[in-house]
Amino acid sequence: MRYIPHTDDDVRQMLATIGVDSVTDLFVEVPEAVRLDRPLELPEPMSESQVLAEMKRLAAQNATTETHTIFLGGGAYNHFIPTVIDQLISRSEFYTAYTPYQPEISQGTLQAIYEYQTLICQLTGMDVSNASMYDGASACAEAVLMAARATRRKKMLLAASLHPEYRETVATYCRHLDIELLDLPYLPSGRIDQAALATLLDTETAAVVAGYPNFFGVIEELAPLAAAAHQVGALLVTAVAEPVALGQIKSPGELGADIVVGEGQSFGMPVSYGGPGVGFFAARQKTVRSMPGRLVGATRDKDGRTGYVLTLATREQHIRREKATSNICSNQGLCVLMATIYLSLLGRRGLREVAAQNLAKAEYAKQAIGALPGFSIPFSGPTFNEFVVEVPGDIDVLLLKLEQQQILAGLPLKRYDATMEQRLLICVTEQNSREQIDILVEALKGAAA
Amino acid sequence: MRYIPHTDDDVRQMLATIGVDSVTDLFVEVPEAVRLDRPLELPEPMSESQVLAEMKRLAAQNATTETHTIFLGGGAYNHFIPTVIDQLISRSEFYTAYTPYQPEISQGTLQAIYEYQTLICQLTGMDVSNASMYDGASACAEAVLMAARATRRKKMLLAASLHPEYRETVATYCRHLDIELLDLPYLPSGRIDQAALATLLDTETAAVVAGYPNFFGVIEELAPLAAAAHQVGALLVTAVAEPVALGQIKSPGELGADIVVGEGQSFGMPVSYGGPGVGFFAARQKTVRSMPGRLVGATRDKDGRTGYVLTLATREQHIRREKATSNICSNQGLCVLMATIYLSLLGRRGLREVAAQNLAKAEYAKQAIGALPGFSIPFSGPTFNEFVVEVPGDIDVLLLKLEQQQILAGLPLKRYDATMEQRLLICVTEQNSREQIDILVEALKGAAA
Amino acid sequence: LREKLIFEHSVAGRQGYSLPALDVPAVELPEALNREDIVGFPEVSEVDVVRHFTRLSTWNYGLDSGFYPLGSCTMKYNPKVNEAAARLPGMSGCHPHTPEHLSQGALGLMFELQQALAEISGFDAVTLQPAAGAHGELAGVQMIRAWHQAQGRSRKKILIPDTAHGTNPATAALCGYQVVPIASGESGILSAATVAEYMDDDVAALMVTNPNTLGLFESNIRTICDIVHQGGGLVYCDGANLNALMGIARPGDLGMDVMHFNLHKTFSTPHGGGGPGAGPVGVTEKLIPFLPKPLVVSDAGQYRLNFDRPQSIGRMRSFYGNFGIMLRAWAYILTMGGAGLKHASEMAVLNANYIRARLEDTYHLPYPNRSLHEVVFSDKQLAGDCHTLDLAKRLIDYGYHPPTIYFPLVVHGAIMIEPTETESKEVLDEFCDAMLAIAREADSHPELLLQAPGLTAVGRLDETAAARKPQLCYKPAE
Amino acid sequence: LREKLIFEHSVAGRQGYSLPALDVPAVELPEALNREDIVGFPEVSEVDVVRHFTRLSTWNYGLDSGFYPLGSCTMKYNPKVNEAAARLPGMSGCHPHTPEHLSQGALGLMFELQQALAEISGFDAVTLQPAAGAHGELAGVQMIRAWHQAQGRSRKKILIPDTAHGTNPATAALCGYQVVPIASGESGILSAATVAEYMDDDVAALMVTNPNTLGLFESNIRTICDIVHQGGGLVYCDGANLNALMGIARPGDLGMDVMHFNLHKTFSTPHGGGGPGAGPVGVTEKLIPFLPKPLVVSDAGQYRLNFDRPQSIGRMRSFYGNFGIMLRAWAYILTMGGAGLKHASEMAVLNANYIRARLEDTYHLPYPNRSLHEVVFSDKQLAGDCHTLDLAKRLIDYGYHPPTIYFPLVVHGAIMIEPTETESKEVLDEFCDAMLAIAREADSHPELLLQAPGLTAVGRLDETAAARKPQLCYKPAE
Repeated sequence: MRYIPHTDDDVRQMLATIGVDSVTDLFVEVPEAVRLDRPLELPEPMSESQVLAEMKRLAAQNATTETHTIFLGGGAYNHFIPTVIDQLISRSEFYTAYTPYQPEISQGTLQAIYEYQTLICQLTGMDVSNASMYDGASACAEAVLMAARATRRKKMLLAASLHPEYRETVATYCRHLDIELLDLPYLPSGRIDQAALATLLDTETAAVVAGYPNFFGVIEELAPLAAAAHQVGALLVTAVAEPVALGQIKSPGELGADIVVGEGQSFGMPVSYGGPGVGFFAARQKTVRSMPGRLVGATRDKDGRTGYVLTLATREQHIRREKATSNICSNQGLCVLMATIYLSLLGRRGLREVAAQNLAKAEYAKQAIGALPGFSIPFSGPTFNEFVVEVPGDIDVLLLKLEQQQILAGLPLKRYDATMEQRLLICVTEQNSREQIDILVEALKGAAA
Repeated sequence: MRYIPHTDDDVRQMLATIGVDSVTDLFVEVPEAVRLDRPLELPEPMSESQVLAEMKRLAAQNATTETHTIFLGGGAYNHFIPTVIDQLISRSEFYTAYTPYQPEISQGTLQAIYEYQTLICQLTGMDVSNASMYDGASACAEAVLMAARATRRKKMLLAASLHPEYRETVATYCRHLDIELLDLPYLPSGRIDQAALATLLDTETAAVVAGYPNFFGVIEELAPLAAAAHQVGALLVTAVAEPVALGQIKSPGELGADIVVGEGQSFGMPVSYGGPGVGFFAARQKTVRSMPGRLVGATRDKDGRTGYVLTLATREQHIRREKATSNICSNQGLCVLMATIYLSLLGRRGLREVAAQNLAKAEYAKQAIGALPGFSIPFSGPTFNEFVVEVPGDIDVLLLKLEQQQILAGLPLKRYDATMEQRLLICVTEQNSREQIDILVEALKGAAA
Repeated sequence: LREKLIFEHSVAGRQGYSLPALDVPAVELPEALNREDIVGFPEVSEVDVVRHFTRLSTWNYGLDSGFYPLGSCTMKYNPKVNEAAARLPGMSGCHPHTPEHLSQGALGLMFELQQALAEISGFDAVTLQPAAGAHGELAGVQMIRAWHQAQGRSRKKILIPDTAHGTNPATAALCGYQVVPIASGESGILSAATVAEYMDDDVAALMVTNPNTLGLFESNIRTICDIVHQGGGLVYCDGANLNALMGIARPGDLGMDVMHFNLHKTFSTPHGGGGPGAGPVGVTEKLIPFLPKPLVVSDAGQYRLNFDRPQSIGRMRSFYGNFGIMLRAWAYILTMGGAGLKHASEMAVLNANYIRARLEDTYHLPYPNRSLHEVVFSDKQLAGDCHTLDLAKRLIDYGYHPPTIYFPLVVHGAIMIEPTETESKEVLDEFCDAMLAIAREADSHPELLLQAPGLTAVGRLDETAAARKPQLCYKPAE
Repeated sequence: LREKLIFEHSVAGRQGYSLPALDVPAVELPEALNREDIVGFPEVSEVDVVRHFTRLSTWNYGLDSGFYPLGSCTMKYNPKVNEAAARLPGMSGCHPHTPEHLSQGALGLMFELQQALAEISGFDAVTLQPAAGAHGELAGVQMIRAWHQAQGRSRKKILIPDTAHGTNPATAALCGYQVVPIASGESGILSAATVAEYMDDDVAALMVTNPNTLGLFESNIRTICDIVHQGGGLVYCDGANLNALMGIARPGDLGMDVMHFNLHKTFSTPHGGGGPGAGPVGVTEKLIPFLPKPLVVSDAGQYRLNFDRPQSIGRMRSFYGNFGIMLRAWAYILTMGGAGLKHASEMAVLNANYIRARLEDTYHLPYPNRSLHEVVFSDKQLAGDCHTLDLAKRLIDYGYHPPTIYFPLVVHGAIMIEPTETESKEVLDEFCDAMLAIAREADSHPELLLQAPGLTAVGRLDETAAARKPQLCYKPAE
């Protein structure tokens, strides 16, 4: 066994030192009655070449951008991933280490997290960021819980235009905590209905939760939402499923958000069938001690050298156990590193340029598809890199026709909302060339004819 | 430009420090008359994603084991490459370093070469190995030159069964050095004709050069060759194009070889359209000072700690210039590392098991193909993992038929020898399953019918 | 040699990226939305980035650097072939909204992994959705609560022994439960009598780790499960220590009702400096209706996602979980096979017992029972002013990552060593030699411990100052 | 902390590999051929191998670790995208005997690279076959000799200036030529008069490096080429320093007849700890018939290998050269484009001149002309007993790879610094600050230099002992 170094001789010597006769004797405390009396029924062990061959066999059954032209977004985005990222995260000092419990031999991880926290603050316009959470949806749920803690209120207004999987996750987390979740409807623009908001908001309201851009790709107007929420002492929570947008749209912090969460997969992580990605979570300085998740802070050693440590651990469950701010006891370390490298490479100008390309290409596609006979764009609000299209005829037939041309045209929304059976969410990123978009437009036209 | 860090401001400041007005002024010593007065005509610069896309476009035009079932050998071999190798050689401390001129910060490279030298000695049964050369063919040429230096003789007997590209390379190197190259014919067994050898050998003969296994996959009997050569004071040079064989066949050193060279690509390197691989070169202790190439030796620092250095540099061209043992001033560093990792992973038992599988699978294929109507095995000698087949009918038509079944059945030998127009060199490694072999046999049968 | 922050490397105008030229007309956002700048973001070249993170990496200690016996974390070797598999374009490049018939490879892998985990653990069904162990706990306790609700009960308490992971009480609280701590007692394991004493009809569940955080097998677990079940409760198993039991005993067979797995512990996926991991959850028959949705199912040879699960607790996160981690775990299971997994558990237990045997004369062993895959010492016999922390820091000087310290809380100055099966006798011997040498140093040269570590980029850091005036974000000097 | 040799990690029975079960009958070789054992080979686990080589790597210094100003080696940044491209299965997995119509990607890439190198250098044709610079030299001088032979001449001498790389005379000798050294004189560059003086009808060629190893452009090169040509000789250009001239001046236009390229210098492919590199050779029209075979040609949109080259010097090695390296160079050229390559040369020259300007008051500059991409100082002004070697070792303590030292031979105690274009002003400033600090230390604390390096795995090693009693192969202690 190439991962287990023990030779028969090693085992003999070690048993002798321990003073037992056999390996079985090491398990004396496991009562005979509960021992498994048969071998595990699993596939026979494979050699390395067989494992790789099996994995390639499975991989060949999946459609990807290498086999199809893809316009899928809806929470996971195909952006270009600079090669440098994989080279660096493949350094075993990073990926085979664990949580930096011993800061003296974990400064690499710790400094990278500190840089990540800073980048997230700069990007979102907030004061403090945690060291990351599982994903955007669970970060959103944690934000709702934090809003409840911070305001000591139990009523939440969730935008109906928020990503439905974020909404469902919030619901799961709040299920047993007497938190009331109310829907905040949207207008024909695809934006939150501010009149409805005014009616729903009251001094019981803990938070307003809005996507930015929202699930339909529409860019919400945050400032009035923040103003309305703040007037009744509620918080504005902003969830950003596509943070590349923040390269072109104003930061939630600048517009008054109190907690900004989101999904960082767009920052250098492959779509990987939905995971792993990274949830980011940022808030205002005053609420730092009620934030969930890990935090890294700067400090000094006895010789005055700057170093980084996990800090404010008193919020964590290994000290306060049931009184902790959350039950999370890890972060998405390696994904944090990927995002940090991605944002460092792109930097101040690059992220804006990537965002500008996404914006322009999606707009080009939206105009062209909107002009096709039988197609329309139901939401009038400004969009970033995805948009909803109302298609004519049977949507499944349409999509199958496009699949036959190796095109995955978009995400049908009926899975999330039965009233949207003619609607498709189409995403266009910098990875889609004009030629690809033109082909999509032609294919849609042909399929609908 | 992402690889060039200079901002306009940097350039201005640096020019000011230098005391010139413009970058052009730095080139004052390049006369105007010889300056290029137009831009270089090359493709427009590409972004990283475009470069990768272009490379994928090209890669998709090449047949590989992912698209075809391949039975090609003839100097390059498809063996399984453990994933660990690429992980380790991708560490930038290894692949972005240069020749270990400064031993104190190059112990990683130096110790790995020392281990490689030791592994090559153990594998070939020789006393000393150099730090590697370009490839098997050029190592073979250097061996011939060394034999000439060592014996002060100019006549070489090159086996006609030696890999033809090795023979051609030897010819190029010897071209202007008055070295006479004579052919040593082979018998119907595919082995060297010892009677002919006896006639050709004389006291003018510097060396006998034999493949082991030879180009036809046949395993030569080295001991009588060594005895005959030594009797007239000549050396036996053994060239091993497929060193995996040494896991199952006796080492050349044990059988009396004086210089053993070969190609190390089989040890963990991809076939990569023929390069880079690594030439290994091993010899007897007494000739160490006339060996070409670099050598690494063990020594100590002032505190008695063991360390490794480039040594016996007095044989090299940067000290003795035109009197150096060769003009080589590098080795195949990273390929040496790959071979060292490969041989460490496989080790004492693993290399023998891999070799046993190659032997068994090739024999299985040879028996089955030899039994097909119209096909025959022209050479009767024992073979390792490749063998020659005489095929019926038009060989090009046959091969095309197999290509249509995504099979590359072997290397047609007529490219090297017009008299072999019906002959195919078929290679079977541990990467070819019995199922693949059975399909090949059926396909050959079908195509010839 | 300090490495500057990436922000300190920034020079205006420098760039580390390239984009193809924009091939469609540019678009301007309305001014109210348009962002002009990302103040503070770095401007660096690709070379800067590569050197910066390469240098940072050299201040980290990973499994590939040496022995990493962090107790409770199962720092076993992370196979390289799994990394290669995860990077196959057909795997990493598959979008989660890809139609099911075009993602059969991903779905099939997940289905097979669900089945395999069920077989290894003895549970009836497994969800792969949770992103980490604590996330799996949350899903598990949610299911417990949903089950009680479906029965029309609303019990309020969860029993948790003092040897539990800190996440257990935190999770229970997050699900609205009141936590009732139980003492494990002198033997270090739960007694049936104690559990019976606490069990009443307001108890929803017992949460137990087995083997527990002292490395001890809960020998009374069958009886305890019976007691809880008879009282109308359920038993949650924290599966963090499954590496001791594969092929030996199955939590499902022991009477547990729910368990989370840590793929990044037992199934060799890399820890990544703190994540990503994955925390699948196995359940017995009665809890299947409550599993999070969607679930991967097999229908006539086609794999699909089942969203139609009316009693489900709902969704724990977006999409289907950390697929990239599942994939590595599946590669590991394929490599090992059933016999290989059992062998792994056996050798993990052998290794821990070997360390125990070599150190027990020198280091105080607070619990005398035979331990399994990890062993917990205390610093009681350490000389002079030296404590567990000092020992840990001194181990760094010897070239090791320290064990887990000050956990479990029931042991004063705990030193929790989990070697895993991937370490050889030679590695263990050298480590034990170092531990013994440090014990002697504590006596003869305590300053060597008290001032350790000495060879690292930074010395012991002032954590109090860090917490008192938190600096969590870089701000350039004005 | 010493890392044992891999052989010292060996334990009988341990294994680091796995094979599928043999699916055909096993075969026994005749006893006369059969090998029973590979005595001495290690037996280690995969974990052992990974840790061993990971640890070894940490004792190396690479470009990604920091500044690596090794003169004459052009240690520019090695782009990561090129590494990814080289690992595409369609590239690395293509067998060299694949039929031409099934390897059009590989052949096409090689053809395009031949064309691009011809355009950059101003030559009429390029072969990609040689495996390294010195191998390219060998091909080049062989072609010179073949050309003379084809003219019915057999000239015997080659002129080589004292600023040449050591491989130049070695190569000439290997081709059966007698080497005639020429002094470059006080200015550091060849004068036309000197060449004219040596030129006679037994001179086959002049071998020259341009810019030469002092970093100086051979300003008289056009006239010199004319003189050699008029005398019936050819001019060989060592292309090691092409990084100074891309888009600025083309060796082919300067009158040279043959030149090798170092793809691992000018075209950013990694140096790999000593290789593999690649040494293509460009020639003018008249030498085309003599190029090594095969050559990649384009026929009606199909690429193929032309073996039918009767005047060719033959084959330099097996197959078609180091394809994996060519591929990286092509990716680099695609990234940079023509303007980018010129910009690279300009910034490389700017960087070298900046270092020169910052250090010339402190370090002795033996040649006063304006240098191009590298600058050569001597240790003449270094205080006390400190010499170039001591300076080099002290630079290691400052975190740098030292420059090339004691080369070129015409400068006593030479310190040859080539920064390349991929280094930023900040890096150069910090390096110059270190150089200036060391110059002060040489005066105030010479022992800091004489005892350097201090922070490395080993101190200065006894190279004399190593050469006197060479130990080139590990033998286990009896």
